[in-house]
Amino acid sequence: MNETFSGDLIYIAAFCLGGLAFALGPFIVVHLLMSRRTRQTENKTGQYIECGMEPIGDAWIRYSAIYYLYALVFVAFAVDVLYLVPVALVYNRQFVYRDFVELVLFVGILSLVIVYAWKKGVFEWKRR
Amino acid sequence: METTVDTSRIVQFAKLDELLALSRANSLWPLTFGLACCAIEMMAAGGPRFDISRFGAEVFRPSPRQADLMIVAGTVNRKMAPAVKTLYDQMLEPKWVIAMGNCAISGGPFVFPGQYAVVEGVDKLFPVDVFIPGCPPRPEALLEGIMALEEKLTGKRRWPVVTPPK
Amino acid sequence: MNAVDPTVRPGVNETFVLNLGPQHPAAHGVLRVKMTMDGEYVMRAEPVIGYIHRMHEKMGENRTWAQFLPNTGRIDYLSALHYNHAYVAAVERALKIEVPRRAEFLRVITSEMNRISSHLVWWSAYLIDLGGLTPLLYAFDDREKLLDLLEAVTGSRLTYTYFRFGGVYNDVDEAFVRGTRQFVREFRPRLKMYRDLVTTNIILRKRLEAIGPISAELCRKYGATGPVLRGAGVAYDVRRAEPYSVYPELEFEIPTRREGDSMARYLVHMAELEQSLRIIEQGLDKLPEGPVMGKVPRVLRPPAGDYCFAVEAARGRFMVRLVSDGKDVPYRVKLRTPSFSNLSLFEEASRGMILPDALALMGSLDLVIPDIDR
Amino acid sequence: MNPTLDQLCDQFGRLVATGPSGSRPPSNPPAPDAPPAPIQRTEHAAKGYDLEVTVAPTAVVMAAEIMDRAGFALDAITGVDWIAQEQMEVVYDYFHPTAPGRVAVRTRVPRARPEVPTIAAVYPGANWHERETHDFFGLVFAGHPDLSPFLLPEDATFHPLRKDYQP
Repeated sequence: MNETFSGDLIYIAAFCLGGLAFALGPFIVVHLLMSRRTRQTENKTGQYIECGMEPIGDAWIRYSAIYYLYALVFVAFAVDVLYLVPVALVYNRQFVYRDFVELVLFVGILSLVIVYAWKKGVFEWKRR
Repeated sequence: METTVDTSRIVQFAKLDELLALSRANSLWPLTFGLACCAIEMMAAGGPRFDISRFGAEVFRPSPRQADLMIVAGTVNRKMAPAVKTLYDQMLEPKWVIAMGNCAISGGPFVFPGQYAVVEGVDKLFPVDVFIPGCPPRPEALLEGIMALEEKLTGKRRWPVVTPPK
Repeated sequence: MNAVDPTVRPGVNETFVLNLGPQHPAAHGVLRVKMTMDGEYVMRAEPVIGYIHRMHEKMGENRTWAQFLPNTGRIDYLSALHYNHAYVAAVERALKIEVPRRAEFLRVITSEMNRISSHLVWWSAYLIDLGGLTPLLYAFDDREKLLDLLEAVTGSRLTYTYFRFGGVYNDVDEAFVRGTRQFVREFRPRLKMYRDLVTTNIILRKRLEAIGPISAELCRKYGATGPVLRGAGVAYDVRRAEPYSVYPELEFEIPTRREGDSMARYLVHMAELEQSLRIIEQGLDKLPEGPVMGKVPRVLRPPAGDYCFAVEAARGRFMVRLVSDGKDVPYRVKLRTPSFSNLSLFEEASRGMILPDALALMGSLDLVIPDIDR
Repeated sequence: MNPTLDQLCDQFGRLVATGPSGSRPPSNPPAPDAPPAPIQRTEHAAKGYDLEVTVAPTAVVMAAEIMDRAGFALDAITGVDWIAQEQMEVVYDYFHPTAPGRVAVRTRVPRARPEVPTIAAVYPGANWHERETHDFFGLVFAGHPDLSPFLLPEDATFHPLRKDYQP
């Protein structure tokens, strides 16, 4: 039992290592391949605004709530897709109409988010 | 202002460099930096007849972070010079500059005793790789400039130089 | 410290200042607009210009009358021939030089062709601002045919210096006349295609209708002219208000719309394309024979005094005011450019709009930035 | 309502004759080649405008109000530096969107103290024209909301179009 157990453990470890390499790999490759001498005239490389002008004032301010509601609609559908991925893997094994109905129900309930956001006027982008 | 790119990297490969140079030469992403009349000829070069995408350079990026070729198309004046230098800094190495038109080369028609506004030549601000004379230069001249830059990068010229018949 | 704009009511969300800086795809050049924003809404948009100021008026004072001609093609390079026409005709008015009829007709024909090529560039740049990238390929395809014709006559593609005091630089041949007639024949179905593909497109209608209303009174207060004024319902066109050259002999309408929003300005531009085609056809039909250059004194010394001349450029009313003190160098050259006045109403017209709509409004004003900075 | 030029003439006539608060014409004697009559009908084909009015610098705002009531639009504000006569001339051009008629209102100020009241209150479009004329000539438009450099760099203190400008 422990062989299969340690086998699974290796799979998980390999999976985590792959994820980590995928995340940190570019930083290492770029550090190795980037040219270390860059040409500067006003050493403004770090400035995050790219229109050529000095940024005026600060952007850390109280935004209107509309942005928050807009982000919520995105998160709702991100979760929706998250649950659909495993379903898609096993969807065409032995197909039963019950699967389809469940899927439609699931997506239907989640699309109520749009109806709610529509009623709350998120998409008209009114100034609060 | 030396103009060769000193790519003193930690890891260097002989053969890979040639491949890198070839791939960079054939996918120069210009920065949409049209200042004046030359900008319209640059747009015409992007148009269907002169078709800059034959050289892989049709992707005009507005943001300096994603561009590796700055085509200075027009007059740079003293109020604009700090902005141009900031944009040059924000471009990532390796980066190249094409000075398109007489204004970018030497101030062009706007140089006269007592002129107070025009920077006489972009190479006073940062190193320039290719100069394209003309006011405005024809789109074919811009394409020739891009081919000259490719030759500078890869060392060999992909298209033969067309010599006018004797 | 946060740049809270004093003009904003207290208690509203804090505002931040957005630099629609000199480097921006929708800036059509190097126009910088300092926008005080409340979230997506523009509280105050203050255009900052001068980033492409090229001293045309200062050059006018140390160049002789003839040496200033190349400058006129580089102020508003999209409608260079109109600017040629204004300067050349102003000096002809001062020196009372007679221009032969054939030259006058050639001036009108080439100017209207220049207006078409200018509107085509405006059309493709404006649709790129709104997100449509392919119309540029159609418009520039047609424009290249037009530029071939103009290049054969004037020698350059964009910054023309074709007009001279007393006439035009060189005569046109049969190939130009035949080529222009063929262009006019082929361009009309293309215009219909543009109308089907773009003008009746629901996305464009939603982006432009009722966006950026500009009233006739606002235009009058700021001196805005051209398609901006005609989009607000006022049929003001210098070719009819202060007739010059042979325009009185040609029949063409002045297209106007009443709504005054961005869609109205767009439709006025498109209708002007058809009117220009009509003028070119009539011009070619009535093209008289004869010389293309009148008698011009060897040394130009206009009598002291000041002279104005206004033309209808692609963007609106362009006026040259020459002040001469009798020497062979102008004493003062004042260039009243249309984009300068058209942009000056942007601060008042764009108050309270969403940023994308403010950009749609700015695109509909048809700005050429060196025309503003001179 | 589209006023004929004659109505404008007599409105200007009253303005030029009395002048605001009865001020005399500019203190130093008017330049020798100044047009004799302050109101002159000119031939459009010869000069490019139909009516030319010379007013005192302080009467410029009243002239602008007359033009505004008559429905004219501001075309341009031109500064001319007459260094020989130690004077600066400001020319206001007006055109009418619906009626024929082009009017040019002139005024002259001493070069040592070039000051003209602003007409930005009557014509908001004049705000930019005046800032640009201030940039080039150093003409101070009294009452202008913001006379900072406009076409020149923000820290510019020189005025390039003055005849005695040294780079």
